[in-house]
Amino acid sequence: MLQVDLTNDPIDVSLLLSRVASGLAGANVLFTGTTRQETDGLTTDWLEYDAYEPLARSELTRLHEQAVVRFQIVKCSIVHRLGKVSVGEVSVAVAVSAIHRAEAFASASWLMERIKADVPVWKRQVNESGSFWVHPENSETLTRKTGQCSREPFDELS
Amino acid sequence: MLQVDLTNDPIDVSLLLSRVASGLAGANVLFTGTTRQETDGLTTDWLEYDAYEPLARSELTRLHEQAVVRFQIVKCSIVHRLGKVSVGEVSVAVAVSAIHRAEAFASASWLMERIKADVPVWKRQVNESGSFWVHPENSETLTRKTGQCSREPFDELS
Amino acid sequence: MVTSDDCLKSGSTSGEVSVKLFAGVAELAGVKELRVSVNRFTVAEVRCALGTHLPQVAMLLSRSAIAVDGRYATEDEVLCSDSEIAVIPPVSGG
Amino acid sequence: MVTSDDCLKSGSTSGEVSVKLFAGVAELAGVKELRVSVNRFTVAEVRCALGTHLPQVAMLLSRSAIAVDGRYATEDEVLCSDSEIAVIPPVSGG
Repeated sequence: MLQVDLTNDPIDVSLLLSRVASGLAGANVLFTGTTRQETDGLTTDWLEYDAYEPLARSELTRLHEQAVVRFQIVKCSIVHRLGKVSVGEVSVAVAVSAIHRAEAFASASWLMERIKADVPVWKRQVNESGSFWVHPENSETLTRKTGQCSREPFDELS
Repeated sequence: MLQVDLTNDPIDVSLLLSRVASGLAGANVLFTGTTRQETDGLTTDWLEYDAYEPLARSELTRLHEQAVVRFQIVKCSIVHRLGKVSVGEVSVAVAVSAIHRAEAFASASWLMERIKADVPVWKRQVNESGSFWVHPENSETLTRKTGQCSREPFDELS
Repeated sequence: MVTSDDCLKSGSTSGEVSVKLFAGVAELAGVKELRVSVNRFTVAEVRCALGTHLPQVAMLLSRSAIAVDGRYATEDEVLCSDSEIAVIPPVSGG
Repeated sequence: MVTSDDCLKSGSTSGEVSVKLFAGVAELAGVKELRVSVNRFTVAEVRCALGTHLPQVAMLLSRSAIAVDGRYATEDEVLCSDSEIAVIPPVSGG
């Protein structure tokens, strides 16, 4: 069974919880992100998610592996939805199981932080007056990887 | 619908999630405590939970109200199971919804900490070699409320 | 009907109260509820009476809280003769 | 078949590469994929070529990462002519 996934279908959180269930675990945390009616004073009718799928999958897999090692959790499953996600529907779900609750909370929180920084998924906010893609100004991870065009004179002549 | 509950039946976490669902919320956290196969090197066949129900319900209600005010969460629901809880089954479930994820994680974590300190529920660990009630040595909250018998001479004579 | 006046009066006289026991305390005592005689109707007095009648629970009792009428009580709290009194050993829910 | 030798050679010669665009970058460009001419087969050169061909994306491009063959790439990374190149504007999943 896939431990990380991207899907166009509604996310089944019960399935996610069953994926991380284990007799070794005493603590289980499920986080879900859901579409809000309102963001920064703007009404949202729905969100639309797009992804660069191969990189998004490999980043989710990397984060999954890191979380297991870093927090010594028992199991972990992550699903991000793509396409149209209406108000109240789940866009992302992270489930973790751990021996004790401290690691369960810490790992789920860390995973959400990294997902929002590292995984190439974008949302478009749509309401009756229009739509726009969301590209946060303070995108922590990408800052390290971005660059300016800095052609040297030699290049211009070549 | 009850936002806090004690029950002898298996806990329906989907119901719990639906209780806290809200178009105002962008972040939802579900915590479940499950019976582990092993605790401190001892095998557990099942746990058995008992409660002083009226006080347990009023403490859960108080914690629910405090969490809403303290963390400005949207909704919150807490259920503790009583009776026999087999390995892998859920003994306690806390669901919260919040505008952003920081409050969702912080409130769920705080609630579990307080539940484990304040709510009069006890577990008995059962395995093939016997059973025992668990009464933690470092019970934070109760320490403040306990006392020694300190009869004065006058009392002894009365 | 018990009024607060009755409670204040009962605070100065001896009598019996019912006490609920749970978990390890009930197991050690062998009962889930019992009546104990008290010299005064206070929480501290109930604690002393329980320790005397059930020496096997004394140690766990010293780590337990006492609840009265569904609230955690202080040691000097005054009881009514029909107060619901419960011994709350260290909790282990979750 | 492209070997690493071919890649090193292509690093010193001009040519064309395909670039995938997403979200706000694709919206501003009006296309989800395009071919651009580069003077050198490096990530930095692709960034410059895109900024020249699509001035409307220059600002968002400067806040974007570049991925090559499904990995985040550094500016000096050398490309093959058939590398899968993608512009990754600030992400907003979750």
